[in-house]
Amino acid sequence: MTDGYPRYMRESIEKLESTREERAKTTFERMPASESDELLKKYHPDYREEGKREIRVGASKGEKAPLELLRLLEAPSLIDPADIDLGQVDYDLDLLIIGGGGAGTVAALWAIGEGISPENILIATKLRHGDSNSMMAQGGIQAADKVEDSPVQHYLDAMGGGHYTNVPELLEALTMDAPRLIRWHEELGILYDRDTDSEFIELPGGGTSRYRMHSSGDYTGMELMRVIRDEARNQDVPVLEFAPAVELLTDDHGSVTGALIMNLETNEYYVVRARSTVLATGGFGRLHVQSYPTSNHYGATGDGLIMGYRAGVPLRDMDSVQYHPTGAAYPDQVLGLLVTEKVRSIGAQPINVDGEMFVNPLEPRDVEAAAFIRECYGRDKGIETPTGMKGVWLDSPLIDVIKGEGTVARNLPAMVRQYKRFNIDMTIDPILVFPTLHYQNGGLAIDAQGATPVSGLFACGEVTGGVHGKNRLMGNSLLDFNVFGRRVGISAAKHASKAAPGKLTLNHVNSYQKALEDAGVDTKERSPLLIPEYRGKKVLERHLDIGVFL
Amino acid sequence: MKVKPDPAFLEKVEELSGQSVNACIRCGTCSAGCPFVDEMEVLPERVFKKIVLGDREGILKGNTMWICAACFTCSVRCPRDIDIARIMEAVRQIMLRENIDMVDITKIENMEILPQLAVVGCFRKETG
Amino acid sequence: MEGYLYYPGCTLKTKASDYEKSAMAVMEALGKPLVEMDDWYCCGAVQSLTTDDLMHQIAPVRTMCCAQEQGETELVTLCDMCYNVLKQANLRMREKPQDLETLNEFLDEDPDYRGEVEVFHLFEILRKMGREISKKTVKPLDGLRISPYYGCMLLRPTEIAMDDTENPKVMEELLEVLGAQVIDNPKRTECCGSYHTVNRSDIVEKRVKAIVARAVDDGADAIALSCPLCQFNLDYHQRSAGYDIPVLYLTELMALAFGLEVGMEKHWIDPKKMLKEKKILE
Amino acid sequence: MAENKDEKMIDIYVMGRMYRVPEGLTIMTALEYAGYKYVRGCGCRGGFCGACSTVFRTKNEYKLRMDLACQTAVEDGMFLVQLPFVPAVRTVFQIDKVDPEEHDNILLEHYPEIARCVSCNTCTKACPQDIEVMDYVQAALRGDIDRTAKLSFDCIQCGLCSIRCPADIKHYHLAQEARRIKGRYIDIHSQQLAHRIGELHDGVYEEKMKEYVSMKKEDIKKVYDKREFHKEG
Repeated sequence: MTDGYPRYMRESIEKLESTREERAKTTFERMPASESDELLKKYHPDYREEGKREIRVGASKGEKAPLELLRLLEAPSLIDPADIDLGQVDYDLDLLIIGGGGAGTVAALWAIGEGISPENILIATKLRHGDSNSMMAQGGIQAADKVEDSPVQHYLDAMGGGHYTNVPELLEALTMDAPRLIRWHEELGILYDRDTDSEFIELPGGGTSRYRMHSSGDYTGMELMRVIRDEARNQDVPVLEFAPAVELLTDDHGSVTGALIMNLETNEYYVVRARSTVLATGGFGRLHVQSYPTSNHYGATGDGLIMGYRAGVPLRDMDSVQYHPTGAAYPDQVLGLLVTEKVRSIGAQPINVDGEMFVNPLEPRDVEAAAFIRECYGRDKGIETPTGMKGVWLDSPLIDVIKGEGTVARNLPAMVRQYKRFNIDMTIDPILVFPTLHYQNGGLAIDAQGATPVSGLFACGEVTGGVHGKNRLMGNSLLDFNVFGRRVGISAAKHASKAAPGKLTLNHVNSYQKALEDAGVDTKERSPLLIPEYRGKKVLERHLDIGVFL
Repeated sequence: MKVKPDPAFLEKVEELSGQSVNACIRCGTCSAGCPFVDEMEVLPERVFKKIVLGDREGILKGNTMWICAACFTCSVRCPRDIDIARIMEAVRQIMLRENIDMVDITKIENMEILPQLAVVGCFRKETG
Repeated sequence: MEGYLYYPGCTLKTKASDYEKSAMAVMEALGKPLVEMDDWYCCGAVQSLTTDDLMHQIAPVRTMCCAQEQGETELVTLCDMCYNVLKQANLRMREKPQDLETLNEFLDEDPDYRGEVEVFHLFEILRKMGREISKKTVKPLDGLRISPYYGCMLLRPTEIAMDDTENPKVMEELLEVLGAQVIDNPKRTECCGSYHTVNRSDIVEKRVKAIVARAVDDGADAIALSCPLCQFNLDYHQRSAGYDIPVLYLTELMALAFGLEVGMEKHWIDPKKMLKEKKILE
Repeated sequence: MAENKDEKMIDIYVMGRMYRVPEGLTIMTALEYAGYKYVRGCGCRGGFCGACSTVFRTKNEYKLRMDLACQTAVEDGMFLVQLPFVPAVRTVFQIDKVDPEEHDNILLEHYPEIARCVSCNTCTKACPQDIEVMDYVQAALRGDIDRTAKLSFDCIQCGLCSIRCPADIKHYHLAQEARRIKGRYIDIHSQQLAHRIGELHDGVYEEKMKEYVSMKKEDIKKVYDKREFHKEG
């Protein structure tokens, strides 16, 4: 027995253990649509109206978005256009890709495939190449390649999971392209879990009606990202690290002509002119919508949303945020860290304080999350941690009971390792989970080729909206960055071959600033955020903001 | 230019090799049996003399220890039972420990055909 | 254990796979199979000779410790360089208990090595099996003139030599049991140039020319040996001097005599042509 | 400075300077508590990206230890420094030209320094992922790509192995190449996938997809609600 849990939590674990044998033989009924609709309305954070309000300026004026995003979206730029000399162009490119995660890197590779030479491409990324949510999405990637499955079935699952709010053409692209991308992965040398016949071992996911999720241990996202990055290095794609974009550049007609990027270490800015510009900046988990902890990486501050919106790209589905049902709730050191959905896929059940099942483990993510919240706060059957958090058990040892000794250790090495550091052996004891802010369902509007309505600007990955509607199914985010990274790489390359970039201006920043003033927005915030603030309160209270670094 | 003798050099060589260089009687058996002697700028027994004289620079500039492949022929034949291969190793090590490489491992031709043990052996003897 | 615990070393799985395959087949036929160790580490190929350098003794000591932990006291190598390094390291550990203690302390995550493993070369094992070899020889190498080549690592330094340093006989004995005619080569114990093959192939070419010339001049059909590095040097570098005499692992010849078809896939000079001419192969 | 009475405070030394921080924080959150704002040295904050390699000694410990700042709790008296970058050159290769059938030791060709491995095991001890790093380097040296790939699978490429290696090996780059060679050449590729791609090429699903794409919400909802779940096996 491990000693990672205090005594009072152990009492609840004993109850859970007493029902395990019986539960191993039982499945909890899936919820009928009427019940899940009710559950979502009552318990899902998306349905809390006080967390949102209407956007006051810009292309999506009148639509709702979370307050945490609005704070930044309705704020003046970090820069004053009057201070910037756009006369000196530091990089003159065919293709500027903003963001060095999965989407941006895939786009670079396919742009090269389309004939753009690597030296005419630049990936500018805020942190290191590969620092992204792609690196952390370990559950798996969906693609309908089994005989009993089809892209059409995949489409149906995702459309229902997204509550029929997905843009059909985008979802069609996602599901129809999926097998081709997995094939590309095989050619790149990505390792997928395979059975003895060399066929993929595929798992079910929340809301999927087929076994469709390909995985690579519980390191799927990391494996994809590290191989795709390795290939970008082989192809000599230039990457500027610690170099976030701070604003896009536009010409007189409002077309995007590049971006202003900065060196985070010297604070120097660089002017980039590009025939095509791609926003692949990922999501906004680090804005901690409704104060939820997040599974997202450090740089997920929604910068691309803000820059793209200022340049005139509408947003869609921003009123919906994905809370992953299983974020770690204990111990405090890992609060909010993702417990991959694979844990439920291979058999772990969610269990309340009394050792009872209360929901099917494979409901769509929003339903599952709402059920956890109901159990903790509606029915008061959660387990309270020493610091006052609540959570429900995820009965991981049950996996070994159902699938045989050693299954957990073999299939979830990363999770086992993570908990072992804190003296919890998840092969013996359950783990405590609670929903964590996981994915930005909505985002910049794009067409099926990844083009935004603003000429010269493309977007792919989590920064975009429409593919997943108001709720993304597991395994569709890794797929998203591959499918749309590829499409954007190709279409941005095609655009670049015939575009003649016009003047470089920051006019749109000035106009947006004016619109803010006209709307009476008064704020001390500046955006994009770039780096989230986690410094201790006491330090910040006495902080002299005089710009001395290092 | 006259070389300044370095008396500590003899001491260092003897310490690293565990051999007495002074025991050498310059009989030349080592040179006579050495399969690589044609390649050496200074014969082995001359190297010993230089060590005794403390001519560090003279030895380190020469190629004898790098030509020696530690085949131990001299060691088994030395009438004074000096393990000469160890003395050559000591001299090599004195240089390698200054973080000097005698082979550029990034520029090896024929890497695709070389057996691993050749590469391993070479790097052990020639990289610091 | 039935058979022997076997340490392959870095090269036996790739460039010298002919050696491993033939040796395994031969030992299997002799009822003493070679069983590969569970864990092993590259020995370093050349022994580190300075008194204070323990770093380069770690790998051989680790390997011998693995043998010890598998409950064995005998460890067999095929590669001459492995034999030499393991045996010299072992000797050092026995002669300098202080060094062994220091190493054991450094390897604190592993069990202590007690210095009790004995390292053998395959030839030492085969030498004791003359009768069995003779029994298994179903296709004697009649009329095949073989020049044995020893090189350095089996014979020097004296403390670890597996045979007479100046006048070894083990290969001659084995070849005679196989029915081959031994061609004496006075240069059979001279160094082939060793690792100089990496960046001073000119030196190796001279050495190889001298060694091969004697074998060819005295009418040998092939050279037999056991060191993968000597094999590469003699096989590859003789071509610059215009020779084309096959260089075989002795175990490949033994396999032929046993009627086993193994090895002979990775030679620069293909021995099959000569063996067919000599009617050893069909 | 007033301190919260409930919190037990401990002293840590960041690059030599002492800070008093609450017990139970990770190194990363403790540094932030102390007032550091990360630009480098912080990535996923979840143990997957390798940005926050940290070297430390704890009180009364003679060993230098290494781990990830986001995954390691601070201890009283801990001395630490972060290493946000490891200079390590990788070898450029073309994935379609590294067939192990045609090169019997491609890893040695691309990373010759693996021949300098002395089996000291320092790399393994440095690895925050508990990977048998030395064992995979040894496997690479003997040409066993499959084993190198399998043993190194959990690698997050933080570089701690390479920064500690006395033989200057670039472990994590060579392991990456090994895994890609396994994925491309050693693992046999899926037949089902190939079949499905053939179907897609022939447009097998286009008509049905067109129908779904043009369906009204109410109609597709009906199809969705009636869909059947496929059971395993």
